[in-house]
Amino acid sequence: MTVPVLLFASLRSKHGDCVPVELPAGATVGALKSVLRSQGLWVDGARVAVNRAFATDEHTIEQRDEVAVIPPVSGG
Amino acid sequence: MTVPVLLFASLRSKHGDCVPVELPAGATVGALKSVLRSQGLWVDGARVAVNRAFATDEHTIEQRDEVAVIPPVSGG
Amino acid sequence: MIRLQPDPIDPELIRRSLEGTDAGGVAVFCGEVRAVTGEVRTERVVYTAYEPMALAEMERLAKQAAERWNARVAVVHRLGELLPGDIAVVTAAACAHRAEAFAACRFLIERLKADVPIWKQEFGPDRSVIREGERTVEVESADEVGE
Amino acid sequence: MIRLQPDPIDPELIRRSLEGTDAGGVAVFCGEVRAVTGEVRTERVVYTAYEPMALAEMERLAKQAAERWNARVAVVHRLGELLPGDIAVVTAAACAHRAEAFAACRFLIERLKADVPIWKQEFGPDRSVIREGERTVEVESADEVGE
Repeated sequence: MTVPVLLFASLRSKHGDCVPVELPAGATVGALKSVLRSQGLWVDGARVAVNRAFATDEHTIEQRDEVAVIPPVSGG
Repeated sequence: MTVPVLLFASLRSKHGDCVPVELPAGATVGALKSVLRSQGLWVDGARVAVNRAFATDEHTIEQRDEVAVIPPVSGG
Repeated sequence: MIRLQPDPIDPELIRRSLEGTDAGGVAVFCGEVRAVTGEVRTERVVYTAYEPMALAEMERLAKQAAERWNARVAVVHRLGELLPGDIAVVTAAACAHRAEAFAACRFLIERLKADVPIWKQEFGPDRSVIREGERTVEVESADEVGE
Repeated sequence: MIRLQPDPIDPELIRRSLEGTDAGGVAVFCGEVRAVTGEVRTERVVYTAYEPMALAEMERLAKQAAERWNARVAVVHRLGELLPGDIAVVTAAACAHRAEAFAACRFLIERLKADVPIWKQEFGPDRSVIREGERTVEVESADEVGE
């Protein structure tokens, strides 16, 4: 399945707002992170959000999920 | 010497704004406290202020000092 | 800004008095008159102070906080009659970083409540008490302390 | 009050939104844009957010604080371009007692700075950086993140 992944902060400035990522059906967040790292779409300390909430590595990604890479935040 | 002693809070409501207290010359704050206690002009936890600052028992009171009994405070 | 005032306190005015482009954080504490304390209902309160000493103590605390946390600080207390919901006191601190701002603001209200000679008399439906620290002393008349 | 807003933040409006006669204390924290951080001068900053998630996280933190400290709380963050001295964020908590108000207010700003997906891009005299936690990432163009 192809999952659009939202990017923010330095990843957004380098790679744009959103990139399509190819994943096997039933892939976990952990698997997604491996793919993102191999494509340079990751920064130290980043977390993955699924449907607008931080997700653990074991979380299974569904086709329709809203997926985002959240670099360390700097609000406040 | 006679020293006017300012009163506040429950002491003021019972005994008025200010009472004259007779003290030997060179009396300390500790001696003043004994006199005040014997006259019922004291409450638990009170402190003595001399010239608008809290004073220790060893502090010597001068004729012209502004002396006050400060019951536990309740501002804020 | 160090003040004892009979008129209502404007916390925004106090915050603005601390503004500057070097402060990353401003912490403000507003103490308000509660309608109910424990099981006792309060209809109005009257704050009185040993004014010159209260101001001197407030200045002393402000100086301590300003030096210890490299802060700009404010301490303002209202005197006279207040109703539930009214602001009785504001302490505020502006610092480069938030931890210092919280620490300085907290220090000011804690020390004020311990050392600044101000007293609260509470008027309820059927009695009036003067607070002295944690204890309350019933007073017979409805006369206000020090008025 | 939980908000992300492009317009200037009014801390007094936020404090008023928490008013009530049951709260003895209200703690308010205002985070402001510093002109200088370390040795780096900032001329302007731009805050961007993953807005729907940021709001969801802010709601979650607010709910946690409200339950843990029996508090009424507010969290408001500004987005877009800000200048030094402008208020970027306000957290506030109203509680029966001051210790809880300070704790809840502090919790909100600490958790916001750790978990809410908002980022700051700083523009100085000769460079621009995006902050990611404690680290800065230089960006080549003057383009704003996410615009």
